[in-house]
Amino acid sequence: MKRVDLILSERELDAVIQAIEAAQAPGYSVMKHVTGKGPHGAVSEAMDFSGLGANAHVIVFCEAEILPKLREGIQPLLDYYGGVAYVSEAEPL
Amino acid sequence: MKRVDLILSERELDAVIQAIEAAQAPGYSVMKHVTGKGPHGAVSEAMDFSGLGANAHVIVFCEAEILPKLREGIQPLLDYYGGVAYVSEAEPL
Amino acid sequence: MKRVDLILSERELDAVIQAIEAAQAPGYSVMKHVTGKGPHGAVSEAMDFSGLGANAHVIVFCEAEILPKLREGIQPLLDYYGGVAYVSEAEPL
Amino acid sequence: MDTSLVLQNLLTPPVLFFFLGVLAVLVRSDLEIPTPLPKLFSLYLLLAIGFKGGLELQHSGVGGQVLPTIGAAVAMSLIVPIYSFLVLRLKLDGFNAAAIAATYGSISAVTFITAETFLESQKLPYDGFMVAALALMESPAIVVGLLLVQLAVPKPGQQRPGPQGMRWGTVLHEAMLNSSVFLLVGSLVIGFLVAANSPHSVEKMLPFTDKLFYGALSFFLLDMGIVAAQRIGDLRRAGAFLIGFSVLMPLFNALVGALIARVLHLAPGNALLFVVLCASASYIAVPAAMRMTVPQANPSLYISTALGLTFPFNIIVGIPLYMQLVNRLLPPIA
Amino acid sequence: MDTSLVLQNLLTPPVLFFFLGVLAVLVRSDLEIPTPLPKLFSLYLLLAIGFKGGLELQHSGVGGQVLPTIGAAVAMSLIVPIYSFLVLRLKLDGFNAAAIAATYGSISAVTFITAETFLESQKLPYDGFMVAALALMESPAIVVGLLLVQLAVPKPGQQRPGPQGMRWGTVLHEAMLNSSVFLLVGSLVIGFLVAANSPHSVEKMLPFTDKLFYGALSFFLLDMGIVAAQRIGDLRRAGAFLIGFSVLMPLFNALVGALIARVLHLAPGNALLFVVLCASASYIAVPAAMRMTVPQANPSLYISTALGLTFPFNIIVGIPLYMQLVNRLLPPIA
Amino acid sequence: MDTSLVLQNLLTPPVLFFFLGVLAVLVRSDLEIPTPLPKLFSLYLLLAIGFKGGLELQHSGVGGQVLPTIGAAVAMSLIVPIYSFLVLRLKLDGFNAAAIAATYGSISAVTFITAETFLESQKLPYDGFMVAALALMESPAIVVGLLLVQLAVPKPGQQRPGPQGMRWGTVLHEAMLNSSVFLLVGSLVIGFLVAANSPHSVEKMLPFTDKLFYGALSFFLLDMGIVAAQRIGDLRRAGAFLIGFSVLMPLFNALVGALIARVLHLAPGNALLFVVLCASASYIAVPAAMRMTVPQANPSLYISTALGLTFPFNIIVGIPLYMQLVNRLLPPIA
Ligand SMILES: Nc1ncnc2c1ncn2[C@@H]1O[C@H](COP(=O)(O)O)[C@@H](O)[C@H]1O
Ligand SMILES: Nc1ncnc2c1ncn2[C@@H]1O[C@H](COP(=O)(O)O)[C@@H](O)[C@H]1O
Ligand SMILES: Nc1ncnc2c1ncn2[C@@H]1O[C@H](COP(=O)(O)O)[C@@H](O)[C@H]1O
Ligand code: NA
Ligand code: NA
Ligand code: NA
Repeated sequence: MKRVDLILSERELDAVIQAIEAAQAPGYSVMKHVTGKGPHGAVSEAMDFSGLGANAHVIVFCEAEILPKLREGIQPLLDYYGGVAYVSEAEPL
Repeated sequence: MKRVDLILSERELDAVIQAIEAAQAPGYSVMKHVTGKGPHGAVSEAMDFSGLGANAHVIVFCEAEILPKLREGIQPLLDYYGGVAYVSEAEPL
Repeated sequence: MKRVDLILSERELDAVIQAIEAAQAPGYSVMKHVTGKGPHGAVSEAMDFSGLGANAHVIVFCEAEILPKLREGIQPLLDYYGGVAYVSEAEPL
Repeated sequence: MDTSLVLQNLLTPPVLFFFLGVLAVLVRSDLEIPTPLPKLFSLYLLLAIGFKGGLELQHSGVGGQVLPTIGAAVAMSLIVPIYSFLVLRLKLDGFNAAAIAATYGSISAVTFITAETFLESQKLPYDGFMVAALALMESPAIVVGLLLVQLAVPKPGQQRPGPQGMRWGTVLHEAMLNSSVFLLVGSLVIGFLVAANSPHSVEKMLPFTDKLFYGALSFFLLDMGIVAAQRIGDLRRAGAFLIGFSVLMPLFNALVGALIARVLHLAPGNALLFVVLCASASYIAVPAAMRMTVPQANPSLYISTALGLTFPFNIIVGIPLYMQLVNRLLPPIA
Repeated sequence: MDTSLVLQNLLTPPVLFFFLGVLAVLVRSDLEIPTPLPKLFSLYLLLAIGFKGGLELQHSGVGGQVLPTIGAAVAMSLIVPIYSFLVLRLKLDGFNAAAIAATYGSISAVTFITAETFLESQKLPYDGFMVAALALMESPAIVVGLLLVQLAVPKPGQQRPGPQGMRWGTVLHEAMLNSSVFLLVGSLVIGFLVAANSPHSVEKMLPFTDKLFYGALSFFLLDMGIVAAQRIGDLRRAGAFLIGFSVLMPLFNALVGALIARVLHLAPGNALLFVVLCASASYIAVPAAMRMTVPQANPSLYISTALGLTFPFNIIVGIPLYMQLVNRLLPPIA
Repeated sequence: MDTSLVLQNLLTPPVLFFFLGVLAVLVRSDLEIPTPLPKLFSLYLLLAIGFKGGLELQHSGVGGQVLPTIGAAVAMSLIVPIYSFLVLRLKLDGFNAAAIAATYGSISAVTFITAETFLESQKLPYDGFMVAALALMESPAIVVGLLLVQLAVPKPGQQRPGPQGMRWGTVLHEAMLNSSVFLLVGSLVIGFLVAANSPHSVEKMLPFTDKLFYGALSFFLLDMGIVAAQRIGDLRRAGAFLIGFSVLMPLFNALVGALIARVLHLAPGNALLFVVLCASASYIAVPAAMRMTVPQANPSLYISTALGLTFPFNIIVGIPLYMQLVNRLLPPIA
């Protein structure tokens, strides 16, 4: 099994989840209110009151077969809006 | 060292933590307010005001020896209530 | 690529982020409001109103070259204040 | 049906803000009330309604109608789930039927509160002991729900992990001491004690528990509108049977309630509140309990019926409708 | 310049709590208002200002000045971004120039509210329809902003993922139905309806929407002070050109606004609010929209100019200054 | 001991809601006030108490008793940790002794506020400058705490990472500018300025800072009850010595405080507040500072003594008891 970690702006979350569902991943989990820093600068929660939001961390546990489809849906979003996506190995407990 | 990731409903959190302590893991960390989707459907924070809660993400860093005991305590809860549990490799920094 | 997971008290977060930036990691993400238990006892959110805070979970995706510099900046903080740091493998999606 | 009463109810801030929340979802605005703000308002409403009930209970005393009314309320919370279950079993499996049945046996505090503000706009008095009835109707239905599961689904393989003895303990504990029952009853007792012993401090509580109440209710209903509308999709999947159930069952329960109110000789204000308790369904205490005790049931079914349909129906059309029912069925008071 | 008016404005709780927030950042105190508490206050302020505007609109009616004033307001929200863009292009690329231009065409509800409380302290009346102008000035600038990007930067490689047709739909949707416009307009309509149909319930809303307002505004400005001060560092990086822009452009817009107010024969209260709408810049709806539609622009530039400099300038010095401008330019009313 | 005064204090909403919170933990109800809601209430209380203190300080002026009282308060916050440390060293190591000692030298704003509402119910006046005393007693104890650690535990291996010079800077910064001191002092200054310059806006703040105060305090004490009760387990582990300390030390400090109040000729209201400042222990500013500067100390010890035992003792029994002490020790005013 694979574990995919996605970190991106909350504002693109809906599009990313659509991509995950389109790739038919068996499930996913989302943590909001993630702050951080990347090539596009720092993201804080200070502007949250304005609707700007912070980042979200999405975890997907899935089979390796799903990765290409996932990459296809998510990579354009990350390229345009920023954010990171990494894959690691995971075994069921 | 192993890294165990558990994602399950906040309502079963107490039972899962008891299982982790029973397995004598050296520690654990909990993130609440996790939303997501799995075989049992979608979980959002919208019903949080009602006491229904969302999901929790639990991370345990531990030795491989602890895994069987952990599995024994947690697997029945996941089977009955839903949720996922995965293990990956981790080295101290 | 490497994935570094740090879990430590919110009160030391600023110092840890300074260490991450000093190590020239390409970015990092922070989740606050993490509770948990470790060798120094349990940490809850109950005292949050008092300014005591809970724990934070920091994720850094970076090249292996950066790890020694990161370790150097972070290990003294973890040794003095508590907290855990683990490294695992990760590949870009 | 006197549409003017419905219209009067429609054009009040609580109901209009509920609609605004529904509209936000329908037009896909990104309006949301982030957690835990809805919790702040729901805790506040429970505390305030309990406290005010306690004050009034102290003033009115535990007079003649109190015990029969409360007794009838508890009886309804035991009986409603049983006949609901029988109806629901026509189409649903035992787990889901039991969970939905429990939902309709219990009550919705927000519907009750909205009915109170409706009575105030109608200048009709009501008594503090009705809050006690509200509090006591939450728990029994949870217990009946689990009894129904055990009777209907005695599959040994599906047992909850952990020792069997603990199970009943957990259910009773969850039923009696879940946070909404606990806070409501606790605030009621506090209001009752303070009204007798510290009138000075009652004065100082009122700006918080009383003056703010209507605005806070309106704000909370904005969120309830959002949450209820998000359930509309689930409802479509639930099918015609459940949609019909979630409108017809409240109407039937309201009728039974109105008849009981007549027998008990309740005044119109109390009668309306009694009917609303019978007709409303829980989307707070019961779903939380069912998620824990009957995880085999699908939460989207019992939440979406109670919250997505019965709740809006009650606060928009139900309350003025039940008022007319009460006016017709109850003998006029000289 | 009449410094006593500035001083009078300075020594009010909202402005002083704003300073306290700024000071907290400057002395590196760990004071913070954790999310989502600032959201609670911003939702509350929008709801309350909309509701109060609706009440007043019902009382004043949609009389002679209403449509011309609203028309002029919308026109300003279309024109300001265009000339701002031309100025900004002198130093900035098309993406950043368009995003900042849109920001200055739109408005800041909190600046507007602070101006209202200033008018109240001056005992000057103003009309409910100004809230409608506020609501209608938020959206057009967002659309103009995106038009400017498309005209100025027709690079095909930088297209947003997804079908091109959807893009305009998304922008219009975000412009018209973003949560702050939606809640403001919705509350305005509710206030308008309730004032006509349910005066009893207006009374019951006022402790929440009216009495608490000033204190809640002060609390929120404490957070705004913290957030604005955190932007000061960004500003230094933005350079002298943007710093100059974020003070001089509001002054210029205020002057244009005052002249229009004179042409429209607005009373001093309404005239001040009109000027403040022209002079203020958005750090709520517009940045959220720009982040989505022009991610190539650097958020720290458009947020820090609007929030880090223009906003403090307006609430501290701008409002009393514009008041004097209005007093000079407008013919005295007999 | 006049039990009627204790009973009068017991049967007020703040104390009863505190008990309700304790009860929730004891019966294992799932009632909780999720973060950051408790923070909202604690920020609000500090802002309101500071603002009200500033208003009163403006009215009463910085008269004869002000400076001696504040001086005595600061002196107590320096001396109490020293003799507490000596007592605590009998059983504890230097780190824990220093951290607990600092806790008892500092103050609890909520205890102070509860004492104010008690005085109001007794119709006894008190002065705004007592809030200044409250604010100035928070910091010194933190500095003394760290001094004690350095004197008692000069182990070089346990040094804090980073240059040594920075350490004292950090401690002083944390002591003087931590968020609770900062917000309290800032609001006090704002209240002071506004009372003199803008009486109109004071009126508009009062519904927020004054009318809501009692209800918000009651709500917050519900959470404090939950949090305090969660500490009871820790206390059992802390042992009889610390349990005794956390009741006897406040009583001793109260006695010293009452004698000082007598020497200063304080009126009964101010005297009670002075005694309460001496007798209370910090579970806000000090634990946060100790966690940072003395991580070797066990937080569950200093938090559970101050919050789990001394705080409940003070608000339940202590305040009325200290009132009697003041009545006995102070010469009656003609
Ligand atoms: N190397 C990294 N490690 C961890 N998180 C990162 C990294 N780079 C970016 N992020 C996260 O992704 C968010 C968006 O990144 P970007 O828009 O590419 O700057 C940042 O705000 C961080 O939260
Ligand atoms: N494949 C998955 N990847 C990540 N999270 C998952 C996955 N499956 C389930 N989850 C999480 O576990 C929760 C409970 O799953 P379940 O009850 O099995 O539907 C879901 O709401 C998700 O948050
Ligand atoms: N073995 C572990 N697995 C996961 N989290 C841990 C572990 N040990 C400690 N932690 C986290 O790190 C925090 C600080 O640990 P410590 O101060 O060393 O007790 C704890 O409160 C936990 O949130
Ligand atoms: Na019912
Ligand atoms: Na503008
Ligand atoms: Na003290």
